[in-house]
Amino acid sequence: MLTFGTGNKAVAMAVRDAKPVVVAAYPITPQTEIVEELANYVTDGSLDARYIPVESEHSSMAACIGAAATGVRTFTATSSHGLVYMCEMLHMSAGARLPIVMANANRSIGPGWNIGAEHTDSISMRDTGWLQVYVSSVQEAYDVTLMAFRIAEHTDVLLPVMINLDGFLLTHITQTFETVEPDDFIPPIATPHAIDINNPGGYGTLTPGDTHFKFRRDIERGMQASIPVIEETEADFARRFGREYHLYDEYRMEDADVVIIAMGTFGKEMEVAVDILREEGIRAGAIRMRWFRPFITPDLDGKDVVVIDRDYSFGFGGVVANELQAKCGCKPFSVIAGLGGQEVTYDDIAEFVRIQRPGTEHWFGVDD
Amino acid sequence: MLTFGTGNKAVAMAVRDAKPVVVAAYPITPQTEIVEELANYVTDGSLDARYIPVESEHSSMAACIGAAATGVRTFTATSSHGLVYMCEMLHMSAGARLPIVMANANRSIGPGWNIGAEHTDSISMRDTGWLQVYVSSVQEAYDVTLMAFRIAEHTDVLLPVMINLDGFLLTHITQTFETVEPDDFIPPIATPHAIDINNPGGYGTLTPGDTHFKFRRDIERGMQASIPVIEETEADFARRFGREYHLYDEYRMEDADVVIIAMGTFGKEMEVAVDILREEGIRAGAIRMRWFRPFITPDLDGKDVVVIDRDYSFGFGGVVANELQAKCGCKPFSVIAGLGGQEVTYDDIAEFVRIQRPGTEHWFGVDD
Amino acid sequence: MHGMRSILPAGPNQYFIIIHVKYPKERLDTMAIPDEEFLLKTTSACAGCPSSLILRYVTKAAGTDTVLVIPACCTSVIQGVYPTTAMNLPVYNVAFASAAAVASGMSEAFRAEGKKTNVICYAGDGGTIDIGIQALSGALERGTDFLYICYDNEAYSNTGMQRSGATPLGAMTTTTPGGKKDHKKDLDAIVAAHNPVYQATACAAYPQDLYNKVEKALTIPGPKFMHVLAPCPPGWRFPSEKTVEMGKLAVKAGLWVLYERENGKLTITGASKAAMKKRIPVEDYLSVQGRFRKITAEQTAEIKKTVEENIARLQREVDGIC
Amino acid sequence: MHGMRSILPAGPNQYFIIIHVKYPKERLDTMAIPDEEFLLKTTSACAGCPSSLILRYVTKAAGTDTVLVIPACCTSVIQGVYPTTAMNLPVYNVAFASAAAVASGMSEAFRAEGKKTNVICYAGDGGTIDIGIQALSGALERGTDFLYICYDNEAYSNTGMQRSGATPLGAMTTTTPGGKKDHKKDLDAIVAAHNPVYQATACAAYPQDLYNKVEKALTIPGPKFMHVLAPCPPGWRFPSEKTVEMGKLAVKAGLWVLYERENGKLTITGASKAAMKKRIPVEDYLSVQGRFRKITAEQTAEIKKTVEENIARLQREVDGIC
Amino acid sequence: MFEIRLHSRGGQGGVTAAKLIAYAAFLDGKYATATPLYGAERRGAPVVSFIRIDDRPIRVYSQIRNPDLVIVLDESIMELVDVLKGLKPDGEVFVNSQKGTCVEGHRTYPVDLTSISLSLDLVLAGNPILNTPLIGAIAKLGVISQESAKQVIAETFRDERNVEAALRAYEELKI
Amino acid sequence: MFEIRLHSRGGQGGVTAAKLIAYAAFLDGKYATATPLYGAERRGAPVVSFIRIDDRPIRVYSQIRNPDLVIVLDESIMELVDVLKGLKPDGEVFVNSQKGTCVEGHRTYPVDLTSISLSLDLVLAGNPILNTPLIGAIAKLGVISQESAKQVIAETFRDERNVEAALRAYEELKI
Amino acid sequence: MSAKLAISRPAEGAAGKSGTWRTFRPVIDEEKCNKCGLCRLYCPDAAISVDLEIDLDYCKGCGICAEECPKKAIAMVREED
Amino acid sequence: MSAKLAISRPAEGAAGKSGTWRTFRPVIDEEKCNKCGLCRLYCPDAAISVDLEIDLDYCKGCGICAEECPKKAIAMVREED
Ligand SMILES: Cc1ncc(C[n+]2csc(CCOP(=O)(O)OP(=O)(O)O)c2C)c(N)n1
Ligand SMILES: Cc1ncc(C[n+]2csc(CCOP(=O)(O)OP(=O)(O)O)c2C)c(N)n1
Ligand code: SF4
Ligand code: SF4
Ligand code: SF4
Ligand code: SF4
Ligand code: SF4
Ligand code: SF4
Ligand SMILES: [Mg+2]
Ligand SMILES: [Mg+2]
Repeated sequence: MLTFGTGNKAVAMAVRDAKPVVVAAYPITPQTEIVEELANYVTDGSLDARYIPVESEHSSMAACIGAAATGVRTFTATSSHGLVYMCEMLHMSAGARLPIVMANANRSIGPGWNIGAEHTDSISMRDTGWLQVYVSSVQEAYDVTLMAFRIAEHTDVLLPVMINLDGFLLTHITQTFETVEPDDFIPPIATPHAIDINNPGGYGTLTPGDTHFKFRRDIERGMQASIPVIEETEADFARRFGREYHLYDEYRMEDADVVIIAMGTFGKEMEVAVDILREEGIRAGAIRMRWFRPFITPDLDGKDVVVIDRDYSFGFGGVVANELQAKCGCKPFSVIAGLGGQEVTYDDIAEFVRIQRPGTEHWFGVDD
Repeated sequence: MLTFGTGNKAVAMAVRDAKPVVVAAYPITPQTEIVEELANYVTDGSLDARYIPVESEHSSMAACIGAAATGVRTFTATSSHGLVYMCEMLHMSAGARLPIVMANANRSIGPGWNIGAEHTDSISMRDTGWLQVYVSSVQEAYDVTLMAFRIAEHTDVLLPVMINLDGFLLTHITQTFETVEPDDFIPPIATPHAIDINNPGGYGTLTPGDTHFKFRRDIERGMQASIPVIEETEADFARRFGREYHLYDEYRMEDADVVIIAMGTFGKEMEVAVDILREEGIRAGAIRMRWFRPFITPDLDGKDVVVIDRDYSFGFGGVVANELQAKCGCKPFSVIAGLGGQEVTYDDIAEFVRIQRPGTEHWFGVDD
Repeated sequence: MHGMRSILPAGPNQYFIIIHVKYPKERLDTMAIPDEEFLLKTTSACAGCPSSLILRYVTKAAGTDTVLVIPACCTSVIQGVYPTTAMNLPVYNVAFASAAAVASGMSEAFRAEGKKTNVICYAGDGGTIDIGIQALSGALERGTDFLYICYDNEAYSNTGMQRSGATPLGAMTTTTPGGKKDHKKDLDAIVAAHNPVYQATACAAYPQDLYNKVEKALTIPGPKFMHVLAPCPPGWRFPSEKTVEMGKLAVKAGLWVLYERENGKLTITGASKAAMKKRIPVEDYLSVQGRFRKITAEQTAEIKKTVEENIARLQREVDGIC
Repeated sequence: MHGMRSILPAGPNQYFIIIHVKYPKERLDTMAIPDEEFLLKTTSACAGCPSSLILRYVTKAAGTDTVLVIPACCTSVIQGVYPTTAMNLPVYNVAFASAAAVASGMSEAFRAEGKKTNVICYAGDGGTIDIGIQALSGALERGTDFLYICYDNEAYSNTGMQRSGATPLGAMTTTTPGGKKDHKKDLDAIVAAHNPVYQATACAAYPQDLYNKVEKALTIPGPKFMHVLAPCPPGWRFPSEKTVEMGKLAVKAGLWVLYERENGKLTITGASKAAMKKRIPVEDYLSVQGRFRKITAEQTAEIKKTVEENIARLQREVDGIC
Repeated sequence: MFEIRLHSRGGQGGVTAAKLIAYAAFLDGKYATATPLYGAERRGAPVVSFIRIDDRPIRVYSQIRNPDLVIVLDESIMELVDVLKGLKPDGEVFVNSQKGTCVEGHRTYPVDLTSISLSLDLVLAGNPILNTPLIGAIAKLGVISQESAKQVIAETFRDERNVEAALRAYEELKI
Repeated sequence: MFEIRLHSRGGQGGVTAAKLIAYAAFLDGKYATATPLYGAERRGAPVVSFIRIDDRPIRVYSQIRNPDLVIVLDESIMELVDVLKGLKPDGEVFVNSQKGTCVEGHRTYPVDLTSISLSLDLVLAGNPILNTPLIGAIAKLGVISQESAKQVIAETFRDERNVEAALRAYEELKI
Repeated sequence: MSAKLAISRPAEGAAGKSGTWRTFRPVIDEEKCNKCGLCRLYCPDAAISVDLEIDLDYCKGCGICAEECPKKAIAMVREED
Repeated sequence: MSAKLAISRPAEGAAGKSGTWRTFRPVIDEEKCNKCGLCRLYCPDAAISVDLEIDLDYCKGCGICAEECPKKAIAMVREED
């Protein structure tokens, strides 16, 4: 059904269509609309789920863990301070191999208080064992939320998935999008290690070092296994519903000399920058990273690379730029831009390409 | 004074000698001895500090923030679940530019419960704006804890410092170490933005994106400024007390063809492996990374590199190996070992060098 | 100032100027409240904001040697945007769950340095009763010398009026679109269980009472707690001019009882003295607020029952029976 | 089984075998408790561990259709090491601060699927009263259908006996080497403020009473809470054979009162009925524990005062005055 | 791409107005986006919303720097904010104004939306509803079709008077 | 480097014993480390500690795989744990034993530390103190000097009977 | 050394001239007013001075003063400009 | 598919044969015993069976049974082996 709404609303509608059994909810700007919408659906009966109004994000993830442990489908949403407040439970949920799905509205972390878009919140949770995907349109928010359940719950994966939307820029923008009837696109959840009263076990008891090590290894196996699962899920999605997604998005890359790489809404806006640069005769292309965990390594052979990070690891650098550097061996021009919702336009992005100095870091609007 | 005690005790004694005004304490294995010792010092009067027995780690860091905001010296200690439970407050304390010092006993994160040494806890907090140093002997634990206060409080830095000790391996080993009389080695704390009743201000109020961005940039400036401050502090420490420390530790690197890189206690044990390999005719050397934030880039020109990570970022890889790869452009043999306190000896380390395959990842004892 | 003046000679070239003002009793009653304002014109709060009103009197009572510790809530936002603030006192803005713990550290640090500076947490109901209760409970238990004030607008207002533990039964919020099914958490009883040195309730509609209580609390060392009802126009869905009226109705209906407890002794204060005996119908309060539009008859009855039980319990405590 | 047998014909080739056993009253009293053990021999707990003892009866009362949710504490550790466990029931081990919230999710999920499975949080005092209170308070407020049991050994025992909010005044722990200066947090009053459908206290020394209460609690839908005193030999510094004795002394001295509160009605149970009237001196309890070695006369007097006040308060509630 | 910047105050419904205009464009078969620019202020503070309308999918999320049309829902904002900033040379301005305020150098369309609403008693929580008359006026400007404007109002507001308000504004606006 | 592995049970003081032996070596002017290997078990479960003594700084933190000496503080552990695992071919064994247990293939020194303690009424929380007689015995083995052993006991224990216990063990151990 | 943390300094008008938010403006009828000061007491924004003058630069027009005035001496008048 | 999470399965002896922890062993004097069952009731480790037999493989020797036996029918005897 063609409809019109915000990124938040698209996530909420996709969750409704995926039919979770338990939703744990805690408000935080700019995500709140998601949990408000879900409250509406549960109240008006369009979603037959238990809605748990928790008292904090540590508890929202805890409630999802408790529910998912019994083998049911669960969802929650958060942002920024909420995400880092539940950090311990992110580690716990992935370690317990629970296929929880969560939307995170990317927002900066205080102090001072700032509610603008920034990826540092989710980026700083990249070691927790959660899959992370960054979306760039309301439609993608809807589609990826649906797919997230199928990917998380796949028995080769069994890891939680975090869908990241740029705060305000995407959560609050109203766009056209199409909803679908997922039918059997998401198979019934069947968590193999769900609690079974008839086969009692001690979950997460003390584990000796060598064994613990093996379970950690197995989390990584789940991560690696998720790559084909994502591809297959995206292919099936395209088959059924006609919209195509790939591990990463390419734009005018065929003959590009210089490639701009970014995640989230920058990842769409930079297409405009590419068009502008092409008109100037610069053979630019763009790659929008969608999955950040598992890390997908694009092919950047011999191209100049400009990476825009809407995040920062203090004492180290932009995380996307550096992780690409680690995996691709490229020497990107690392642009730090948009933290705290700093305003960045396609003109600015085009300018990053014009002024690029490979191997250096540039803070937009501060460094000269 | 020459003395004999555990890594935990050395940290506690250094804290006593640094004379903090407020200590916030919460127990967690394997760190607990630190807060227990400090309770003893405060009770027997050898440390004249306020000891706040908080109800959680989120609150221990909150209490340090409150105290440090008034301009006094503060300390706390934690580990593993405690560290990730206070994640939000790590971001807050660094963002507020408060020179809090904390010891972290590196321990794995559940489930299952496992209390063995692992760096994933602190490594996963590497984006928070905290300086991170990893020590490898009881003596170093003592010395670095003292230095940490001076470095954190330096007005060019004004960032919190986390001292990381391998759980059990270092926290619980008893070794000889020497305490000192710090005298004016640590100048009186003078936080320029301490709360001033006579100059009221709103700390951490709403901050617009562009401004927020500048404050973030400034945190990174503090990080970069910390490098000369660390060097100068270490030099002064050597001058006064005779023990030398460097940004990173080198062992038999002069003519090394292959270099083993690790942090924490591995970083000492691998020296034995180097000796063994040298006897076999392999020109091995070792670099012990000490400061992980700010990230210090060693010179690895043309050498084979074997990196041992006692941590893992799921869906990505060993963090030390990959960050080195990003910054040095090397193609290390990335060994994942010792997670959850998995037992690894110098013989095992020597073997890593013998079997190295540059550019690949190897989970010790699981992968073949 | 209005009024007649008389001039009296007081010495060579010196005069007393006496201004004769006739003020009604209401004005004289509030004369003890200092004129100085610590909330500069103005916060960015909604028109008719109870938090701004409450803060005016909290800060007047506290005076300059005070630090406010404010977790995420409307009040952390309404101060204004960097580089300026409406609050002419040091304000430390902290994470949502952390106010009381930050105050512990701050208070201990001030005391260690020999300073008497008041440390006041000023937090919303959500930041107190839900996410903040761990820190509050801990600080009360370990005897932190501070004053914790919870202004209770019965919802997460800053994020747009979601349900909190303090939302009353039957109230609509954006996360309870059908009205809340659970009871309002009894914060006062929870705090009383910690036996703080001073505990009081107050209401935005009674600034003088509020002022007196803050002033008194700050003279006592140890952990102090105040719970202040804060009728919030957009949250409760009433017009902005009714903020004070709504507070008065709550007190008159006995839904909110003004009291203080010092050394275990409970005293009913102000307008609640009358309300302990005779109350207006609870419906007079519920029916004027949009948020109670969907309340059921059973829920109203439940609320009435709670009110009567609560009044009876407090009366017993006043009578020294409890 | 010991005892005489008689054999009675019951039909063709069928007989009743009747075993005549003479049991003293004590044994008959406990006959209703099922023989089945859900704690297999044995946990890795210390000899004389109160948590193991309590759990034996909690699980017997709960039966097989039960999940235990256990946060970090001695009990998360004493189950044994992977791949085996001493607990013959599903046990979900969770983060220290999260037990009640995990239980909320679990209970809602079971109920949504039409299952009646008991969800029981079994948590230490630290995991309940300190770091876990936010989650507990939230779960109680939103009416989660579960039973929360806090076994109270009055310290963080798992990490080696540090002070918790439940540590009593004057007790030495490794973080209060001079004895605790603050009072024990009144967990029961805090929970009572949430008005759970069922609330009770119990003690490791009275397994029958404990069993009865767990059994009853699990018949009632909604949030239930139990607080069980757990005298811990290494933590309290007494010999391992005194675990039960120490619990009895606490009850006899009135320091611990056994009761249950159902539908707002308080009933004193078991040994506490006598203790409400006549109590042994508090010193008889304090003096046999190493942790109270440094307690001062004033602190002892304080404790006595608290005991008397608490007893008086409970008596008033029993008498229907409160 | 047609770009609109809408200035209003928190509580005046400007954010919803922007969504409704974009929605109407969507009904017209166009691609459209509406983005609010929130501060964290409470009611009363100036708020900006952006509307983009195009025949092709819209890939831009950043603020509109050079609008084709500026809408001012609250005249008093013009004292605080430079509402003309970046307005294209041939850009136009719509102002909700009692006194027919005009802006120099740009074609200005002043309509007294507030009075229209007050006269119809279209008041919510003490504030006159400005969305619906605004949509009427914008339809007159041709940014959206009349049919879509009607449909949007019908779908969103139950109260018939909203349609009336839109019609009145449609009529009052002089091209 | 001389490497010792010490087997005991939680609550028996084995961890402290290891520290004290290392401390005595430190007083002898040697480099020494003591490392406990904890599980998370409560009292009663088997515990291992490692002691390393050397003339040069010790850079090794991992477990001792090939000890020179194995100390068994609780004989019953030998049923549960292979205490001889990795013991060097010429390695020796010390056992706290009432019945003079000997191990095949290795020189064994059995001493009844428990009885020494019980006879001196050296009991803590119901358990006999084994540290101090152990140190006496280890001094006899020459791993640490007699003077250092004395000093360690004097610094650590106030009760004079501990010295007596050490002396008795020193005497009872037969080389 | 640059500022390390967002520290806002007190200033009138930190949240802008909130007087522009008004739809209705309070007007005191000096005749009816008895100077009881309740309007000042209850104004959430301290927009009424000790001398009972309303600072229209900042008064948000909430109407509390008018509502609470015991003499009904304050009228809320529609802003015209 | 390999196990995804550490799930321990119930087994006697999961914590080892805790009987080896004992310093003292409980010995019931059948003469004195009146089968009241209190020893079994109070044993934290369920080491005393329904038939009142003590499982010495697991009894930790805490002494509670002896302490609580109303007949003083249990003696704690030093382990000799
Ligand atoms: C950890 C965390 N979770 C959520 C938020 C989002 N948040 C900010 S204020 C707020 C509501 C505050 O409610 P309350 O304490 O009642 O104060 P009020 O806004 O009603 O004044 C919320 C949910 C946050 N800042 N931090
Ligand atoms: C977030 C976090 N902080 C600290 C710990 C360490 N820890 C584990 S159990 C425990 C004490 C538990 O005390 P209590 O709840 O009273 O249970 P007990 O051990 O006394 O049975 C502590 C501090 C942890 N696991 N997680
Ligand atoms: S929402 Fe309520 S509490 Fe918040 S600023 Fe507005 S009136 Fe004040
Ligand atoms: S410390 Fe206490 S509660 Fe913990 S296992 Fe030992 S006896 Fe049981
Ligand atoms: S409240 Fe009314 S009567 Fe009183 S001073 Fe104000 S205007 Fe005058
Ligand atoms: S209308 Fe409101 S803001 Fe204005 S003076 Fe009256 S009370 Fe104050
Ligand atoms: S408690 Fe004593 S008398 Fe009772 S059954 Fe046991 S041994 Fe026999
Ligand atoms: S000694 Fe303790 S463990 Fe052994 S049977 Fe008696 S009560 Fe049970
Ligand atoms: Mg609120
Ligand atoms: Mg405990």
